[in-house]
Amino acid sequence: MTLTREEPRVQDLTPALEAVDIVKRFDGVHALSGARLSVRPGEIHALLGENGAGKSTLIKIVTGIYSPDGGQILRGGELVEFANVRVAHRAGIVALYQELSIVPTISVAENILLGEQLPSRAGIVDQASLRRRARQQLDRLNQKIPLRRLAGSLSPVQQTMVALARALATDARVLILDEPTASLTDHEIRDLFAVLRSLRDEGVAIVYVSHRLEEVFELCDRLTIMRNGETIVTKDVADSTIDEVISTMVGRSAGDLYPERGTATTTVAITVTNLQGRRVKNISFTAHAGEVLGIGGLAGSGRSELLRILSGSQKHRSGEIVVGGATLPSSPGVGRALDAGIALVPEERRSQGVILRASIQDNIALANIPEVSALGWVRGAQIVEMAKRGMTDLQIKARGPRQHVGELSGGNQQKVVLAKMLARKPKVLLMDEPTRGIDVGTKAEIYRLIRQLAAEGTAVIAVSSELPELIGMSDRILIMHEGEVSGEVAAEGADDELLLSYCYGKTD
Amino acid sequence: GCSGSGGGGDAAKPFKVIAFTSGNQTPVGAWWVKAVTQKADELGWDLTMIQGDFDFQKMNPAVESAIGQGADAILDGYTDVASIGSIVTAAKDADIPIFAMDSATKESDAFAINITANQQQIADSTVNALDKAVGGLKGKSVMVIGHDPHPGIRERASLAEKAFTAAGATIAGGDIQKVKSPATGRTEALALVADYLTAHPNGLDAVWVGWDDAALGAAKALTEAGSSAKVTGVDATSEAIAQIEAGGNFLATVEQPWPSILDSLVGHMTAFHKDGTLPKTKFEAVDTTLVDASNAATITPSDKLK
Amino acid sequence: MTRTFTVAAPARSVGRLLLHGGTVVALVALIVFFFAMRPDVFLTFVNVKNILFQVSILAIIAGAQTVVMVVGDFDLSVGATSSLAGAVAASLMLTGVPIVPAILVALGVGLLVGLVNGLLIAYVNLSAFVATLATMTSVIGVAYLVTAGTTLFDLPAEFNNLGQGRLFNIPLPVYIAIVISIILWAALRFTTVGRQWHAIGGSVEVSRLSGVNVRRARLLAFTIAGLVSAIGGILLAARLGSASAVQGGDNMMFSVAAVFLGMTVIKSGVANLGGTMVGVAIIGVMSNGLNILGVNAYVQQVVTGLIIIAAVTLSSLKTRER
Amino acid sequence: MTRTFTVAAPARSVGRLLLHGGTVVALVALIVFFFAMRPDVFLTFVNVKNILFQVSILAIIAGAQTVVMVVGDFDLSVGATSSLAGAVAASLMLTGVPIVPAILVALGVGLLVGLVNGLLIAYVNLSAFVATLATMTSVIGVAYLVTAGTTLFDLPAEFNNLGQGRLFNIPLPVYIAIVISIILWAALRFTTVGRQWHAIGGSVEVSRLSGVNVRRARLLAFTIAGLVSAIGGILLAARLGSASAVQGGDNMMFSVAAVFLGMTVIKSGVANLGGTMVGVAIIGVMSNGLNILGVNAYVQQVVTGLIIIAAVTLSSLKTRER
Ligand SMILES: Nc1ncnc2c1ncn2[C@@H]1O[C@H](COP(=O)(O)OP(=O)(O)OP(=O)(O)O)[C@@H](O)[C@H]1O
Ligand SMILES: Nc1ncnc2c1ncn2[C@@H]1O[C@H](COP(=O)(O)OP(=O)(O)OP(=O)(O)O)[C@@H](O)[C@H]1O
Ligand SMILES: [Mg+2]
Ligand SMILES: [Mg+2]
Repeated sequence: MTLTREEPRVQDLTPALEAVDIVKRFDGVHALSGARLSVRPGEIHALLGENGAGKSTLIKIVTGIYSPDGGQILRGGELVEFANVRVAHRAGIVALYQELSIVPTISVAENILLGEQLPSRAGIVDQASLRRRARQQLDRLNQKIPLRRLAGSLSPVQQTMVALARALATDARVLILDEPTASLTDHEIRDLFAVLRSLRDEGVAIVYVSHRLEEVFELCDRLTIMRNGETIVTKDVADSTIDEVISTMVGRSAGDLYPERGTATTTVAITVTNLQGRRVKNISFTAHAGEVLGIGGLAGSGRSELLRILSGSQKHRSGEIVVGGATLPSSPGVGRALDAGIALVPEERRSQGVILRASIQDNIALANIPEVSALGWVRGAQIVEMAKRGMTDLQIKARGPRQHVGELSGGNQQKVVLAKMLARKPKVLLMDEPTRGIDVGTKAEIYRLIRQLAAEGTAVIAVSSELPELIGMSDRILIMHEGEVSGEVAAEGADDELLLSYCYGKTD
Repeated sequence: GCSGSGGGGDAAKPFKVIAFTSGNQTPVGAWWVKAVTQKADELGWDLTMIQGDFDFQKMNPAVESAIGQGADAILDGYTDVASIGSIVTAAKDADIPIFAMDSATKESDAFAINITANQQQIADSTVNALDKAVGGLKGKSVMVIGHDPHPGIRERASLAEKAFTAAGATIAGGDIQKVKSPATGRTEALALVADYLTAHPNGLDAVWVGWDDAALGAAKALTEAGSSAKVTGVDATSEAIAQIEAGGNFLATVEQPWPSILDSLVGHMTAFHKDGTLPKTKFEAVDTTLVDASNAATITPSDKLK
Repeated sequence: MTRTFTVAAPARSVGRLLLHGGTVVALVALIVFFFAMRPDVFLTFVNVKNILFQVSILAIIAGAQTVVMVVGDFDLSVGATSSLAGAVAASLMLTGVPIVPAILVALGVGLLVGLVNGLLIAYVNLSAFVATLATMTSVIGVAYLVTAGTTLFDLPAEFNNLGQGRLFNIPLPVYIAIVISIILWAALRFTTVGRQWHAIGGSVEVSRLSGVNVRRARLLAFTIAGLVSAIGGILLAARLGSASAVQGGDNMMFSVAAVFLGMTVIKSGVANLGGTMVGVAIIGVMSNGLNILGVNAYVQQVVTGLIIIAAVTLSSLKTRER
Repeated sequence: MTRTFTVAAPARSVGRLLLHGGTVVALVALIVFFFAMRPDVFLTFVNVKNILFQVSILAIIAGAQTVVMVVGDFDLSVGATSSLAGAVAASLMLTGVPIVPAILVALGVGLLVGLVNGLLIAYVNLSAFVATLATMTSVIGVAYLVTAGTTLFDLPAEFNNLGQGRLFNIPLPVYIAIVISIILWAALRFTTVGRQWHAIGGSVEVSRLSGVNVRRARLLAFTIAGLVSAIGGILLAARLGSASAVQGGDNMMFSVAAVFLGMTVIKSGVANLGGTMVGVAIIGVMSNGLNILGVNAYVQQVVTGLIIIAAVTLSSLKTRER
């Protein structure tokens, strides 16, 4: 299995898909200005770049969702124009798009064979064949998901796997995956990689977008780096190093990803005693002002639920939460929790973090209504000022505070969420997967911000599925397993294997 | 309760009557339901009363299933013959006569008898009243407002239009103006007249309206535009009568003698009960009373019938 | 948004079943109540037949509405389209056109209205609400023109027989409603386009990006809704032996109410034909029962609203936000 | 979903502006057309006053609808609530209650209906469509009971004056509509709850997680809609000098149409008061203009639908995919 590190076989060198000098403007702003991408059959090609570099836009252009304002697309050497996704599908080009996965109200099997894939005879769906083929795809990914379940009832991880299964089921000759692993854990990632490698060996051209560079170096054959809507370089992975890639992406040399740890105070910021939720049980811990407390665990271990309870957005059955000396009521609601000084940066940015069709300033003001209003009236000047402050502090790249958040790249959207919550000056900041789908440069910024907040006396509680991140950003780490805390370690010099064993439920 | 037949004799079972009306949400409809129930009580009928609030999809099956269970006679109040084709068929099949009031404007095979107000006379009396009020219709501009879904209104509106044209008046807008929904009749008529008057300042000498509710809207529009044109309506609602007494633009309305029509219909039914005689004519148009300032005080408004 | 969490509920306890099927429970409760009040009348063969007869046309139109609502849209024009189709058929027959061609033309008119709705919504991207509101308005206007505002009657007996005839003492419309419901149910459940409708209703964007021809599928849904509404309207004309521009106009509101009631019947909360029929039954039983009890028409109207609220509330208890 | 792609249009050209403001263009086109047809009448002071008078009550009710639609909901009961409020005020005054208390009670009734809607929707989690459909049904029933099915009249002259009086030769309802519109506009734009309504309309979940009391805000929106509808209904009663259970029922459909037309006026496609007023103006100008031209009522109805489609289509060209 792992002798794949050899040179890609020199077979057909005509690119399976080639995009030349693509230009795309949104509202007069260049999202792409001279983007190029050339993928050969039988290779896994990484598409890299900072948030907002234009990766997703490029993908949407080669699959017919957007029409380019300039440039050409060649499929197997021939000039093509895709009027819509279906035309691109028929040309063998299929993509799994960022942050759009499943149809919640139909079954798993139907999700996997959605669209023109649905097996039918004379317009009647062939149920047996439907289930057989769906089962095949899930087997490839080692998933045991019941085929008749409604996809909306699956866990986020399972939903991603179903979406992946759909992309794999298309028999695409060019398969494009936009950050497929953002919400997956190691286990699923490994299964996915095995499938991708075997597809490559069958001659499929694969474009792989990810911010996890370790993955890229493990999986991919060649890479293309984009910056500010332009393609900077395409080369073999074997000829590159992570540092070099990072500096090409950001246009400067990469500093240290994680900042120095600080010193936690002895002031208790939050005490949780015997918390019981739906899936979380017996949770007790304390976090101090100035401390970064990391929370790890496998998907579904209840980390997000814990944060939701702490933030007041979900009720708990019993237990006590004490913040700054005051006990929170049993179901405080988000508003009361915010007033008490607890703020949450949620997991799903687009559906929980930002209102896409509202401006940056309105998004930021939303959680800060008391501060930007008086006697029930909002004060426009203060909103603008607050937004501008947030945008400068967090270096949000946008035309101005009035730009709609939906037009920002993922990383900048995440910064808007942060800005919104930081304006509340929380005592305890809860962050659920704070760097999901965010490029290395921005990641480093966010770690630095977290540290800076801690230094100013905030207690930061951050959930992460990436072990290196967990270790790098935290002072102390709690690991959860099936709703309970299974272990606690100091982050400094923490041992990967020990953390993993806690993740799988081993307690000391 | 009602004790069968007073005189004893051979009346083994009571006279079985199905009564239905589509208009029970209107004041007249509500009076009819009460009056028929009362009469049935007095006469010892076995009455099935079905109310349809204009929903024929609901009413027709209910009536038909009552027919299916057997009856001696059917009494229809204010329901257009056009809308009850399926009931008529069912009644014919079961050989049960339908006694109707205000259910068609012409003779119809559907009914043993249909008694209604005389539309021609309604049109004539109102047109006459307007003629007198405006000092002769010749060359005058008259707006006629109708409502097609109601057969009575439709009939009298077209008769009125003919009468106006014959008298040498011009029909404002060239044709009968149509109100679409009875629910918004007053507002629609108000807008029609107001807009016409802006387009043709002082362009109206009279407005003839097929029923009082819309006539009240027309009168209001005239008052607001400062016009002295006169309006007539039909129905003799208390609101119209009050306006007539107040002496504004509202000139006259028409009283239709519903209680006496019902009485004579019940008379026909009693006769039929006794020995199976059916009325000699199938259609009877009863004369109406024009209500104007001179007699307004003596009229019982149609929404105050007891 | 809450949908995701409903499914995570505990096992199938009786309580849960009750809550889940709140609408079904409401239907049963209504039946039991009316039966208890008038045991001599309510569940007799004649009355049940009566109820079926009364709701059969609503059932057809609610079926049309279900299709559109599965796709996540609305069709406010179903009632108007049905009136227009009835009016067109009637006026053609009155001018001497034979029954079959008259019906075919009327069906064609319904199909055309549906097609226009579909084009406006799927291809011009109008919101379903505005588009069907606008077509509803125009279609009623056209129906007024076709009928000259009157009620057309004196239709051929064979035509009326379609709506008034019986087979084994059960009115024909009941059979027709059942057949159409079964066809629509099967289409929604077993055909590729039916599954595509469900997918689009779940997420337009994911469906589109997965290669579903979203526009064509939506176009088809509205077209079918127009056609089926026309069937309902023609039957109504045959059933009443007459046609007017406004007849059956209430069917629009009632059809939406029925579909909504039906959505509460199943776990996923999606429009579904079985549920719609439960909704139709509630509406039918309620109006018939209240009539039988002789409840004042105004009070009936008040009670109708209350019962709809009660039924939906009962079901919605399960989806309560955490 | 398509919204994301809307922005793909070329730079701020005149053409784009035209497309953007399709609805405004449609309004201007209507005005120009009617003016060209009847230059002597259409833009005269009297006629403009006439139009304003005719739309003032619709404007108020459409304002109520706008609030609810900003939150992402619907209120089908606005028309019924307005009729009920008018009926309550009228019947109280007829039994001798002085004008001010009668009006206050009627406003209270409207508020109560709105409150019930809000509770059902925000706290019992019913869909706005079913909940307001059900309350609409019940409220009409109650209005029938209040009026006993008749039209109440003979209201005190001072009351009627509210709807029929003039100031500087302009009818009072016009002023009232303007004041209410400005208040609602300011509330939507400058108050905290207004910002919260917009946020909830954008995403319920994000708003909730940002500490917005979503339920309370929605409750408030429906309550205000009920109250404002009641104002509209009381004014309508005063304007007509009478009150019935159904008067003003068509304001519901028209209010929704106006808000939808207005949504096309601004880029983000959200309900907005300015846009709603453009929508109201279109509806008013159209019906007045067609009346002035003496167009047959049935044809008017057809044309109304077509013009709504044309206006919305024009605006939606910009939202065309790709
Ligand atoms: N619909 C849109 N309207 C306006 N601007 C847009 C739109 N979509 C993308 N952009 C802009 O285009 C640029 C490229 O965005 P894109 O989503 O392609 O970046 P990306 O490389 O995929 O970033 P990420 O890694 O965060 O996903 C960004 O500046 C973004 O703000
Ligand atoms: N396997 C599952 N079966 C049923 N429901 C699930 C499952 N996994 C998650 N959920 C539900 O989905 C919601 C979100 O799940 P999510 O995985 O984000 O939360 P979590 O359990 O806290 O996981 P994590 O620890 O990965 O953050 C939870 O409220 C949970 O009830
Ligand atoms: Mg991206
Ligand atoms: Mg999580």
